Amino acid sequence: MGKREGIAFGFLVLLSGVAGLKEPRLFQPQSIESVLLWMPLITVVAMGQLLVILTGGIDLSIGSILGFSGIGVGLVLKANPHLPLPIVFLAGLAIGLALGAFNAAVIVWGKISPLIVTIGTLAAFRGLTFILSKGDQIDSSMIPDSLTVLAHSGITIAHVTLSWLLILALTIALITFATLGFTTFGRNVFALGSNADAARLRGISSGSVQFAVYAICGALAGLAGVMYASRFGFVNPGSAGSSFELTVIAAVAIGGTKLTGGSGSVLGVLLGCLLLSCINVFLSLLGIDANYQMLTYGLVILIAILTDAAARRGKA
Amino acid sequence: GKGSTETASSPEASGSPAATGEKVKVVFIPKNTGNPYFTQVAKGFESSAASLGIDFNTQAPATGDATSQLEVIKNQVQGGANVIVISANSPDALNEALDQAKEKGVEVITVDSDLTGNESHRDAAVLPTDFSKIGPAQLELLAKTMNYEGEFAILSATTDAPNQNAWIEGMKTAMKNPTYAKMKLVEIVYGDDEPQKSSTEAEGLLTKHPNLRGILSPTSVGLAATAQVLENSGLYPGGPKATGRPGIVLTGLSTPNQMKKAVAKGVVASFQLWDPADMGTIAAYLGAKKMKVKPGDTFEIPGKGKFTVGEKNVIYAGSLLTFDKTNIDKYDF
Amino acid sequence: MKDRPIVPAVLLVIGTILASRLSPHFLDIHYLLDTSTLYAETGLMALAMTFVIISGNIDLSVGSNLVLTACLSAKLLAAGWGIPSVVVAACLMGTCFGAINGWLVAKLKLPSFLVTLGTMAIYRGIAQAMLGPASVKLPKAFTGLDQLLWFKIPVPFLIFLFATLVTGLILHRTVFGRWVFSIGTSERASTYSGLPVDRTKIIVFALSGLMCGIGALLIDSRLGVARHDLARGIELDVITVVVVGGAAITGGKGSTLGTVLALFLVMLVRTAMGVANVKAEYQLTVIGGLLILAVLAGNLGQLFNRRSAARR
Amino acid sequence: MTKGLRAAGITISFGGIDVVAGVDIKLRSGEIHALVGENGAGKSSLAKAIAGVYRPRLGSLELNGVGVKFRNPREALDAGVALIHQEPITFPDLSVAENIFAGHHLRCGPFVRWSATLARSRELLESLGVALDPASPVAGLSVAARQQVELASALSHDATVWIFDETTAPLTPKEVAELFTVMRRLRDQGCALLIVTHHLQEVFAIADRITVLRDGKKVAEKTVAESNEDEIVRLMVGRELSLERHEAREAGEELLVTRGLCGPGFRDIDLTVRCGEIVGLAGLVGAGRTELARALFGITRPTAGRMLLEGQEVQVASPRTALRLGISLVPEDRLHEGLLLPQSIAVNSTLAYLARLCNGGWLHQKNIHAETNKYAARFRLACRNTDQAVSELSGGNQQKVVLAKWLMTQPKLLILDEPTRGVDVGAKSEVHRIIRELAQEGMAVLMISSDLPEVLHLSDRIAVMREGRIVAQLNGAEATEEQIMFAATGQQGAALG
Ligand SMILES: Nc1ncnc2c1ncn2[C@@H]1O[C@H](COP(=O)(O)OP(=O)(O)OP(=O)(O)O)[C@@H](O)[C@H]1O
Ligand SMILES: Nc1ncnc2c1ncn2[C@@H]1O[C@H](COP(=O)(O)OP(=O)(O)OP(=O)(O)O)[C@@H](O)[C@H]1O
Ligand SMILES: [Mg+2]
Ligand SMILES: [Mg+2]
Repeated sequence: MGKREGIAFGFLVLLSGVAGLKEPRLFQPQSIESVLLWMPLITVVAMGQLLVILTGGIDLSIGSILGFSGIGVGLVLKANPHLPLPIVFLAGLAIGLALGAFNAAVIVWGKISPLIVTIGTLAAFRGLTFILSKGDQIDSSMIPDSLTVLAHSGITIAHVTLSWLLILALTIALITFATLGFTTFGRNVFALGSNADAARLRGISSGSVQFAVYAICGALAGLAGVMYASRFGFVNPGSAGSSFELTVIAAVAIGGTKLTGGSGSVLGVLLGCLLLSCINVFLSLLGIDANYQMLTYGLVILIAILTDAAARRGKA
Repeated sequence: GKGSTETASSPEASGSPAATGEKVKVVFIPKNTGNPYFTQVAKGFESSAASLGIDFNTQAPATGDATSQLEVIKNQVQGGANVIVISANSPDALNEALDQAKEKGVEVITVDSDLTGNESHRDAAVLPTDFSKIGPAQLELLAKTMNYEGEFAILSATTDAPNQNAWIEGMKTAMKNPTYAKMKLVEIVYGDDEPQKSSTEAEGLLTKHPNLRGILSPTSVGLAATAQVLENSGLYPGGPKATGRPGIVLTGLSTPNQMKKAVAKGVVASFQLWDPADMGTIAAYLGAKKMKVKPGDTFEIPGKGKFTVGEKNVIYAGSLLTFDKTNIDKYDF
Repeated sequence: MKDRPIVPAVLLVIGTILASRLSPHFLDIHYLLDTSTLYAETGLMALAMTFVIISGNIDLSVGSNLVLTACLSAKLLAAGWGIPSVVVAACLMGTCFGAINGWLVAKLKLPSFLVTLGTMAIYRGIAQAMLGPASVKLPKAFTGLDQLLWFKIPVPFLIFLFATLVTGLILHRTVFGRWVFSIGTSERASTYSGLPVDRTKIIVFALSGLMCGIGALLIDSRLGVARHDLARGIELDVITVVVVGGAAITGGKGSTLGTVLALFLVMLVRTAMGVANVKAEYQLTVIGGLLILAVLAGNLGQLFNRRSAARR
Repeated sequence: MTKGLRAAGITISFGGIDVVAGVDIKLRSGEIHALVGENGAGKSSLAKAIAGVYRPRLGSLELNGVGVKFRNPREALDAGVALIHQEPITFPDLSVAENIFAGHHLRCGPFVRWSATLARSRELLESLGVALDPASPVAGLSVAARQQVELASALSHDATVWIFDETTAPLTPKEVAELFTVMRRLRDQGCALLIVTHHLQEVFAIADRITVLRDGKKVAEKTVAESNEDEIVRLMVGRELSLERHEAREAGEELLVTRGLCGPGFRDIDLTVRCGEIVGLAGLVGAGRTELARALFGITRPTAGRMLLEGQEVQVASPRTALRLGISLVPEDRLHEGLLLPQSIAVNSTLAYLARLCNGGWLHQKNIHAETNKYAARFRLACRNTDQAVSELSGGNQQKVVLAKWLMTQPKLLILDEPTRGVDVGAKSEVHRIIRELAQEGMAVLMISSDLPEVLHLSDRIAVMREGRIVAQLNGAEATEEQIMFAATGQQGAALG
C-alpha cells in the first residue's frame, strides 16, 4: 500500500469512526452489506475508467453504455427468459465492447480528443437506448430470479454476505491489478499516459493501447449493465446509469489517480469506490435531512481531496 | 387534413384552426422520455385522436429537469401547436414560458402534475383523481395489511415533488383518525426517484428501525426498488427471514406491469394507481374542443362519462384502482 | 490562436440551410432571437469557460454557482433589496464563489476537476439546504428581461454579445490573455518566466464565477422563480460548446470566436430539431453524432495534410 | 558487401521546405562517425530519418547491404538501429528501470519479469558509471540524469548501429569520459556509431570520420587524420570565426552576496557576484548547481542563510519577485522550463518581458515583433519567421529563443544554467560575445556550465561545487581544466577522456 492509499484508507476509517459514534448501528452486518451492495457497479466501471484515465484519456459515455447494455440484455431476456446466466453476462460484455470499440475507433482513427468523442456518445448512446427500448422500461417480470439472486446471495462471512456481484467486481479488480502491474500491456498503459511522445518513440503502439482501453472500459460498463439489472430488478432507459460518469470519475480521482494519466493504482480506486459507497450509505443511515445531503456529500469529498493534498505536501 | 368535417360546435371553442377547417394541433409534453407512466398517458391521447380529429404529437425532453421543458414549449409554440398539454417538471419554473404561450393564443392544460400554487398560468388541469383522497386511501391500504398497528415509514421521490408532498400531507392528516392510533410514522426518506438512492434509503430504513412493520412508497421507482430490497432481505410477510414475526408490508403507487413479479411473490400484497390513459383521453377532448372551462362546468365524453370542472379548473380523471394478486394480470400498462 | 474556427462556421451555414428545409417554422428571425434567450446563460458561462479550459483547467461547478447565486439574489430581492444593489451583489457573489475554486486550485495545487466536482455538490447543496423544496418568487419588476427588446433584439442576447466582445478582447488582445494561453501551454515554463500563475488562475475562475452571477440574474428574470434544482447538467453543455469551438481540454488552445460559433451551432441544431418535432431520443443521437462529426470534419483536413508531408 | 548502414539521397521536408536535401552517409562497422553542423543544419532530422522517427521524402537505407525501410522507431530498433535523442525523452511517472525497458520489457509471455528488469537495469547503469537507484522515479531527475537513463535504455538493445544525438551536451567531463569508454567498447564490438556534437575537441578525441552538414546539405566528409578543428569550423559556418581571448575586466560593486545559504541540494554557500563580473560555476552532474540557481531565482526556498542584493537583504519568494529584483534565470531544461513548445517564437521570446513591452495591458504586436526580430537577427536564428512554432525549431535554435527571452528582461543579475547546451560553435561564440558585452555594461553574470573550455574562456572567477558545497574558488585567468576537475571530483588525475 502506497502513501496515498494509506491516507485514503485513514480518511475512510476516520469517517466511519465519526459516523459510527453518532449511529452505532453502522457496524451492523446489515449496514455493511448496504455499503457492499453499493460497491460492485461502481467498482467494475471504475476499473475500466482507471485504465482510460491512466492513458491520459477519459470516458464520459460509460453511464450511457451501461443503460444501453441493460436495456439490450433485458430485451434479450424478454425474448429468451431461460437463457443461461453466463451467456447473459457475456451478452452484456459484448454489447459494451461494441460500444466501447466505437468510441475507441473514433478516438484512435479519427484522432479526436476522447472528451469530445465521449461527450458525443454520452448523448448518442442514450438516444439509441431510448430508440432500442421504444421508450419502455424493462420491468421486473422480464428479469429472471436467477439473475436478481446474484445481488443478495453469495458467501457469508461473520453474518455479512459478500454478494456474487461483489465477488465478480472484486475479481475484475484483481484482474485489472494483475494486468496493470504485471503485463506488458499494463505497463504500456502507464507509459502512454506518462509521456505519449516517448511511448511512440519507444515503439509502443499508442493506437492499439488506446483502442484496447476504451474497448475494455466499454465492455466493463456493459457488464455493469447486467449487474444493474441484477441489483435493481428493472432497467429504465432514461435513468439507468445516468450521471454515473461523474460518480465513477470521482471514485477514480479520489483514489489518487492522476487525471492527466500515468499514475494511479487499483487499490487506490477500490478505496475511492469504498469511500463513495460509505458516504452514500452513511448519509441515509445517519438520517441526514434530505435537503442537506448534497451539501454534506460535497463537503466530505472536498475534505477528502484536501486531506490527500495536505498529506502529499507534508511528504514533499 | 383539409377534408375534416368534424369541427367543434361548442360556444367556447375559439381559435383559427377550427375556423379554417384545419386539424387542432395538440402536443403532449411529458416530464421526460422513456417514462412508462407517460407512455400510458399518451396512449389515452392516441386512442381518441382519430375520433376527435386532432393532430396529436408527444414531445418529451430527454431529462426530467426543472427547466428542460422550456425549450420544448418554445419550439412547439413556434411549430404551430394550438394546445399544449404538459406534465410540469416544476410547479413554477415554467410560469413565464407558459404565459408567453398563452399570449400567443395557445391553450395550456396540465396533466398529472399541476402548477400547484401557480394555477393562473394554465387554463385547466387534468389530475388523476382527487388528491385529497390519495393520501388517506394509501394509508388505509397499508394499515389494513399492518392490522392497524406498528411502525411504518414513507419512501418518497424528491423533497420538492409537489404531488408526493400533497399525498404525504393527506396521510399525516388522516393519521389523526383514531383508527390509526396504534400506528406510528417513524421517518420519511427521499430516494430522488433513482434506483440506487431509493435502494440505499430502503436498506437504511430496515437497519434504522428494527421494529418497522410497513413501508409506503407512493412513487413507482421507490416502490420497485423497495420491493427488490425487501425481497432480498427476506423480511416480507412469509419471507424466509420473517419466520416467527409478521414481516414488513409494502405498498404504494405504481403501474401494474412494474409490480407483477413482486405481487406474484407476495412481497407486495396490493398497491394502487389510476389508469393514466384516462387523463390523456380527457385532455385530448378538452384540447380538441378548445374548451375554455370554468369551475362548475360539466361536460360529457362519449364512452367515458360525465366530468365536472372543480375549483381552480381542476378535472379529476377517475378513481384509484387497487391492484392485487386477483386482478393485476388484467392490466397491461 | 492561429487556427481559425472554420469547421463550426461551415457547419453553421450548412445547418441553417438544412434546418430551414426541415421545418418551415424555423427560419424566423424573431423566433430565433427569442430562443437565444434560453442559451444566454450557457453562452455567458461558455465565454468564461473558454478562459478556464485554455488555462488548462475545468470548472464543473458553473451550474451550481449559477443556481446558488440565483437563489441568493432572489432571497435578497424578497428581503427588499433594490434591484441595482442585487445586481451588484449577484455579480460579487458569483465572482466570489468562482474565486474560491480558483484559490483552491492555485494555492493548494489541487486538480481543478476534483475541486470543482466538490464545489459543484457544495454550491447546489447550499442552495438546497437554504431553500429546501420551496421556491422564491421574484418581483414582477425584475422579471421578463428576456422579453425586453432593444432594436428588436432581446436584452439577454445583447448582454451576451457585449460579453463576447469584452472577453474576446481580453483573451486575444491583452497581456493577461496571453498569460492564460501560456499557463495552459506549460505551467512550469510560465512560472519560470515569472508570470503571476496563481493570480491568473484565480482571476480566470473568478471570471467564470462572474459569468455565473450574470447568468443567475438572467435566469431569475427569465423564470420568475428561483429554486435549487434549476440548470442541472448545464456544465456539460457549457463544456461541450467550448470544446466544439476548438479549445483543447489540455490547455493552451481555443478562441472566443470558436466558442461563440459553437454555441450558435448547438443552438441551431437543438432548435431546428425541436421545431421539426424530432423526438428527444433521436435528438440525442443526432446531437451526439454531430458533435463527433463536426470535430472529425475539422481533423480530416489535418489528417490529409499530414499524410502528404513528412511524418513525425 | 560492407557491414554497416548506408543512407543515400536522404531528403526530409517540413511544410514544403527541404531541411535535409539529398544527403549520403555511410556508417561503417567498427567506426565512429561524427556528424557536425550549425544549429538547424539538419543533423537531428537526418538522425531521426535513419532511426525511423521521420519518414524521409526521398532516399533509401541499406543495412549490411540489404535495403530497409523503417516505418516507425520500433522497426528500426528491431533491425538494430538505436537512437539516443537530443532531448531526453522519458516517462516521469515511471521508475528508472521501467524507463529503461519501456517498449521492450523483459517478459515471459504477456508478463513482465520485474526482478530481471531491476537486475538488468542496475547492470546497465553501473556500466555507465551512474549511481541511480533503478527503482526510484524519474520525475525530479536532472536533464543529465535523464539523458543517462535514456542512454541505458538504448544500451539495453542489441543494436548494431548507434546514433548519439548530442548526448554529451549536458554531461561534465567525468561522465563524458565514461560515455566515451562505452562508445569505444561498442565500436570494438563491431558496431557502427554516429555521434552528433558541437564540441569539436570531442570529435577529434573519439571519432574516425567526420561528415559536415550545412543548410541540410552535405558539404564534406573527412577522416579525422586528414582534418583539423579550424577546417571543420570553416566548413560548418562557411565563414571565419574570430575566437576572442579572455580579457580581464574591472569588477564593480558587489551585486549578489550569499552567506551560508542552504537549501535542497546545496549547503553553506558563500558566493559573491559583482557587477560586471562573470562567475563560472563548475562541478559534476548532480553537484547541486542547478538547485542553487533555482533557489536564487525563487523557484525553491532556501532553508537557511542570507541572500543580499546590492547590499539589501532579500527574500526571493517566487520567480516573479526575482524578476522584479532584477534577477533572471536561463533554465537548464529548455523543453519544460524554458519554452511553450506549441507557441510561436514571438510569444516565447517576449513572454517574460511582455508586461513591460506592452503598456496598459494591451498586446502591442508591433513592439513584440520588433523586439523579437531584433534578437532573432542578433542570434542568427534559423527560422521561417518569428510566428513559427518553437517546437519546429532545432534544439540549438530553441536555446537561442530561451536566451533571447531572458536577455530582453535586462536583468542586473543573469543566471545562466548551461546556456550553450546544444548551441553550435558559431552561435556559441555569438552568445559568448553577448554575455561578455552584457558584463561590460555592468551586468553580473553567474554561469553554470559543464563545458569546461567555456567556463575557462568566459569566467572572471570560477566557483567549483561538489556535493552541494562550494569547494574551491579560482581565478578565471589562471585556472586550468585540471584544477577544476580536481576540485570537482576531489581526486587527482580526473580529466577529459
Ligand atoms: N517538426 C518540424 N517541423 C518543421 N520544421 C522542422 C521540424 N523539425 C525540424 N525542423 C526544421 O528543420 C531544420 C533542421 O532541424 P534539426 O533539428 O535537424 O537541426 P540540427 O542540425 O539537429 O540542429 P541543432 O544543432 O540545433 O540540434 C531546422 O531549421 C528546423 O527548424
Ligand atoms: N546522474 C545523477 N546521479 C545521481 N543523482 C543525480 C544525478 N543527477 C542529478 N542527481 C540528483 O540531483 C541533485 C542535484 O542535481 P542538480 O541538477 O542540481 O545538479 P547540477 O550540478 O546542476 O547538475 P547538472 O550538471 O545536471 O546541471 C543531486 O543531489 C542528485 O540527488
Ligand atoms: Mg539537433
Ligand atoms: Mg544542472
